[in-house]
Amino acid sequence: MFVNLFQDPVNAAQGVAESVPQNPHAPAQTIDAWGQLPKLASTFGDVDGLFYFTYAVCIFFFVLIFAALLYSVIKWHRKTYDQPAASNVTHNTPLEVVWTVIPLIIVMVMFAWGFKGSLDMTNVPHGARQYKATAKQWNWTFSYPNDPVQSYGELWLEVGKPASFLLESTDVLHAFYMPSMRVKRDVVPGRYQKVWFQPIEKGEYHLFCAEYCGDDHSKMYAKVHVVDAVEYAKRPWDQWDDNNPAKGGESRYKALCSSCHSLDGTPLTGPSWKGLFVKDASGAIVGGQRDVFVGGVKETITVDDAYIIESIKNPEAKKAAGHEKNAMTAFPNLPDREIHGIIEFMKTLAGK
Amino acid sequence: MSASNDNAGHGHTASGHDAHGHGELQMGHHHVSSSAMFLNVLIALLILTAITVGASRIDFGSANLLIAMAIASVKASLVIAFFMHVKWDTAINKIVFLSSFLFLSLLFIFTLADQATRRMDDQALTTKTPVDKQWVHPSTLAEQKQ
Amino acid sequence: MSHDGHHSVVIPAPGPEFQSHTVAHHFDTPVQEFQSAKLGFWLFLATEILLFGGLFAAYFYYHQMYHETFHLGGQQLDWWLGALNTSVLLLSSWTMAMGVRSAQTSQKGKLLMYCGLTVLGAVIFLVIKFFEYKAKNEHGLIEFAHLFDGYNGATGQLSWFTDHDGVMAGVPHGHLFFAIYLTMTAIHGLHVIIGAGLIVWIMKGAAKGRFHAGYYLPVDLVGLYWHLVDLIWIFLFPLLYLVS
Amino acid sequence: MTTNVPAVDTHVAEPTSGRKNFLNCSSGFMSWAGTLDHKRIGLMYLVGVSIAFLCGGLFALLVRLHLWSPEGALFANADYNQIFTLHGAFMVFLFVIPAIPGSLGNMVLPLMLGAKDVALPRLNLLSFYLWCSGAVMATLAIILGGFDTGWTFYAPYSIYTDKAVVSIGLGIFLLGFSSIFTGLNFIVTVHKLRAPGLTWFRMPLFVWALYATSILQVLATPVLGITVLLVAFERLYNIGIFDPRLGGDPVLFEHFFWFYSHPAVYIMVLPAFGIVSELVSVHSRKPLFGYKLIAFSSLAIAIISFLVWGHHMFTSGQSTYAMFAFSFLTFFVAIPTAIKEFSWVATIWKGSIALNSPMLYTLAFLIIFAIGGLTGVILGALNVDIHLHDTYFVVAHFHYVMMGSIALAFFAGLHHWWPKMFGVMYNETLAKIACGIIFIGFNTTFLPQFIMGSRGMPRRYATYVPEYAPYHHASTIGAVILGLGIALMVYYLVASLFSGKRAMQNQWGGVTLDWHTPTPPPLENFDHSPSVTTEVYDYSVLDLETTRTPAS
Repeated sequence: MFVNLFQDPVNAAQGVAESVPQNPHAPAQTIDAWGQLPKLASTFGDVDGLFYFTYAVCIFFFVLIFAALLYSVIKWHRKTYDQPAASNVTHNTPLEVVWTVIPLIIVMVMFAWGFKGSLDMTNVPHGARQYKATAKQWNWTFSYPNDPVQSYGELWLEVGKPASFLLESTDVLHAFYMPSMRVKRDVVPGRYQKVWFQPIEKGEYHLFCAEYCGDDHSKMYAKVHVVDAVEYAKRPWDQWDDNNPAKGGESRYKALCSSCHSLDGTPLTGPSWKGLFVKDASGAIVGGQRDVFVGGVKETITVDDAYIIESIKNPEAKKAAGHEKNAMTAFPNLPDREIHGIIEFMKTLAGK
Repeated sequence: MSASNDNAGHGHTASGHDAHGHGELQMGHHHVSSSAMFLNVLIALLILTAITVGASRIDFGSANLLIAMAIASVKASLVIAFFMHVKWDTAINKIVFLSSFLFLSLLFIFTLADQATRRMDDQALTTKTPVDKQWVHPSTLAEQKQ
Repeated sequence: MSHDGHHSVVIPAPGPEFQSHTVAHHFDTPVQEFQSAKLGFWLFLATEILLFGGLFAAYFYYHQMYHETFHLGGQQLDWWLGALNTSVLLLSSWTMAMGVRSAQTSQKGKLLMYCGLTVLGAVIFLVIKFFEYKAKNEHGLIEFAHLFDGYNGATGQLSWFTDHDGVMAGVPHGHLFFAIYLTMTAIHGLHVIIGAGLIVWIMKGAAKGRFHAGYYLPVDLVGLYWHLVDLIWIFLFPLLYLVS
Repeated sequence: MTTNVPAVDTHVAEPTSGRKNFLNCSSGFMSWAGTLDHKRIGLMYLVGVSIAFLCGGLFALLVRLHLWSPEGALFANADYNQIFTLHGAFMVFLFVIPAIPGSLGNMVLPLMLGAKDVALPRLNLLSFYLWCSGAVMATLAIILGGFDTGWTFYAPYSIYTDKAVVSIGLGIFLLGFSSIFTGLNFIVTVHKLRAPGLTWFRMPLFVWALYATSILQVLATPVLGITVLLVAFERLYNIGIFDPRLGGDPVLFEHFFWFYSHPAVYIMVLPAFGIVSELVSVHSRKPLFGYKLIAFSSLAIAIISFLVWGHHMFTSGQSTYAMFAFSFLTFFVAIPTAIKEFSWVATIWKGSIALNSPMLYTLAFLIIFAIGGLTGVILGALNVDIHLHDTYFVVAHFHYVMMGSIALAFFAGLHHWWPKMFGVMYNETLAKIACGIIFIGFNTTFLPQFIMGSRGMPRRYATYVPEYAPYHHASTIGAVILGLGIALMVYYLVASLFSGKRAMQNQWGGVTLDWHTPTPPPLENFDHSPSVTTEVYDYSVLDLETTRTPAS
């Protein structure tokens, strides 16, 4: 780790394409075995190195202080009420200089190391794949390089390939946090942010929102799959199957709708989807009855495809009774096939 | 009064100083400025105001803001030194008031430096992105109509 | 609270038209009382500087970000009225300084006159400010009647900034200049009103003869406050009216 | 013109038995509500901040109990968000910031300076009432729908949320001015009301610490005031300064907020340092080691703290250059802090260490603050902070500093000056037991948070991925233990007021001026205006008999 510190600050800073850093560290599992950090899955090993170095320094000083206190209390505790102090020394200039200068040196080392490590994080290598992550209360949408299909709540990356993310928020602050990759960046509404890393271990990882963003902040989660080149080439994020639209609809439900709409009748911010479609006596799936407010007037309607489509694209038109005060995010640009898939998914709920 | 305090020098009180007549020693060594000086300061301030206005009519490019701020600082210094009597005030009062400007400058320096260096920065892009519930300025609507 | 008064210090009045002043119980000397209050007040003025400083920082931040908006916005303000108001405040600052001087020299009539002139300056300032606000209101740059109506996310209409002459067309976020203008001048205006109120309070005390060469502390402090109000305007004027 | 200015107070001492003190010199509601006496105002503050602390603690317990299960055991997410916000806002604005200066500082500072009162007593009462009105506004905000922004009020969420942000914002504005006026008062008092012979370098270190704190309060708090006002304006008339929909920049809000809130961390912790400096000396009966260095380090911390606020924003979208500067400057705060910790340990070394309850609380502080301070160094490093920012690691770090250090120092000071304030002693055995329970409960609560934080658990989560459950279980159990310890402390302290033994005149054997006045002090503090002729913390002049003479 110390050697790293004095190497060329960062190759990537010069934008040399072939100098994408290789993982110089021990296999991640060994760090994980005893470590206090999650398994390292990117090239930002400097974070771990500096963390453990600082940790060791802290433990050293803590033990020093603790031992001195313990020893003093045992040796010099007051036995009689008039016992004077064993010494009345008020200062010791050399000692005070020492304990001013030594910490100063140590923290300057820490700064230099942290600075070097963050340079790596700042400079995106040329040839990194350009992804885009859009944060929105309370889900993530990912766009892939030169690919029209987006994924919601799940992300696929290829192992060993640097990935650069353009971050965009359409409402409030969020933060793009992948503990295993050691990256975090706030997603600031109104302007783009950038973050990059190079995954070096296959596996599944957490992507959290780390900046408080409202009610379902803690549910703003995405699963990140780091896969090999073969798997990645299959474009696993494109899961749409025209033969089984309900499956795609379910995935959209999980990504876009589940934070406000339950399937089992539990009241959330929005109305539950239970009973949207029901089975009639013959077992055929038909629309259920709903009380809605249209322009403030309450009426009962029979659910049909048109109502669902309208509710997705323009939720303010008909407000479900009991939820008329809650605003739903509109999805005017959701592709028709996906809306269709969601409706198919709703129909599978009939009779459950 | 104790000898240790900042105002120790003023510890001796009125007796023997009545000759000054204004009794300012009741309140510490207070300087009573002359009316003429106040009038001069006022005239200087008014002239500087005219200069500010005049300078703003001429285009110095980005230096205009700097010039305006420089003149304003001179005016402020006049008000502080003479109208506010800081010139004759105790050291601690001077330090207190001037340090407020010092600490304020920290807020300015770091905040503005962050903003200014962002455009040189790959990570903190300054490119504007749309925000949900897009608000379109009425003038842009007018612009689109044209 | 009762404090036994037998060791209180009394500053006698210099003449029959004045009142004597009793130094507060916890001070040993009038010098100590005066200097404590004055140091306290300077500290308070320091907080005022930092309070306004936040607004100035916001101003510079967005000036740096939206040059043209601020340039164009500044042109919508009437620099002539701004300069007039600057002169009014400078004059009132001078009358206040003269007022403090009158108190220091136990000139009751002059103290009342100068304080009265200062309040008059405050009133003139506010009247001019009112006409400026009125003009902004008429042009839809700051519509006071709709100030608190919020804005409509669907139509994108900001209730208080309709800009019906389209003077801010073509620059990004034209309302920002006027938002900062309104916030800064309104908070400054509030200080003008408070300052004028304090001076009226001083005049009441002065009429009773409370302030004289032996005790003029409140006059001095209110004077400092008034000069601070002037000081802030000295910076506001070029930043808002002459911005280029 | 002649005036009668006595050079020395000629006030004649009253007889010592059954004498009047500040507690019993007058009675009735107005004698307290309208009092200008710094000791009574300090006591009213003590009652106020204690209530705020207990409310905040209750919210903390609810938070911890909710997090027992990964899905959240008690509340809906939105309600949980309100509760953690209430916990943060109550603890920070109503307790930690005003606690030590408002109560113990008010009580002790004039005594230590040999003054009859603070310099501006009416302003002192005003700041107490500003605190009260801030508390009322906060409570009102709960009634008006609560607030769910987190105590940091980050824009634009605080602009968009439909909760009572304006109300709490105005509350914070009032609390801010309460804090400013207290600080202003202390600065003036220190400058102008020191007793004869009490030179700057004879001032007790608690006074130095409060002085440094006051500088921060006066210079930093106004920026918070204008920030919350601007957020209120955003909500009232959409100025757009922080609102990205209108061209504003949320990062500017963070700059403004942390310009105050980083110095505010030292507003909170410096008084705690002062108490600890005082207590290690008295209870080791030894002059403070490195007095001048500790005094100057307080000032150094105060100044440097204005240069480092950006380290709260390493991931926020400020420019990388700003990050480098802030990280570099941040490390310099570690130095004066380290000096203090080392000096305290060196003071205890070869002392005459009394293991009474104030000292136990102080020792607990020294251990916990070592952890809290050192983990702060970990967070100063740029790239490590990027990983740890907004995780439970940060939560654990600042609780080690705020709860573990500041609250424990507050408790230590409370136990130290309790006999001085009331003339009665609490049950020492119970006090020692409570200190042990609090120490164990605290560490059980927050040590696991370091681990889960560095393993990636983000803060402000109402629900979490199940792999963090064991740490949350440990943490919740610890919180319950901690709560029991504090309940025990409240019990014996309150009980001592009704059935406590009579305290000694100089219960612990202190030599600063606060122990030179009768216990409890009379209305104007000193029977004779004191003067100082010895160096500070010179225990050779201690009259041991006063430690065995019951309070009058």
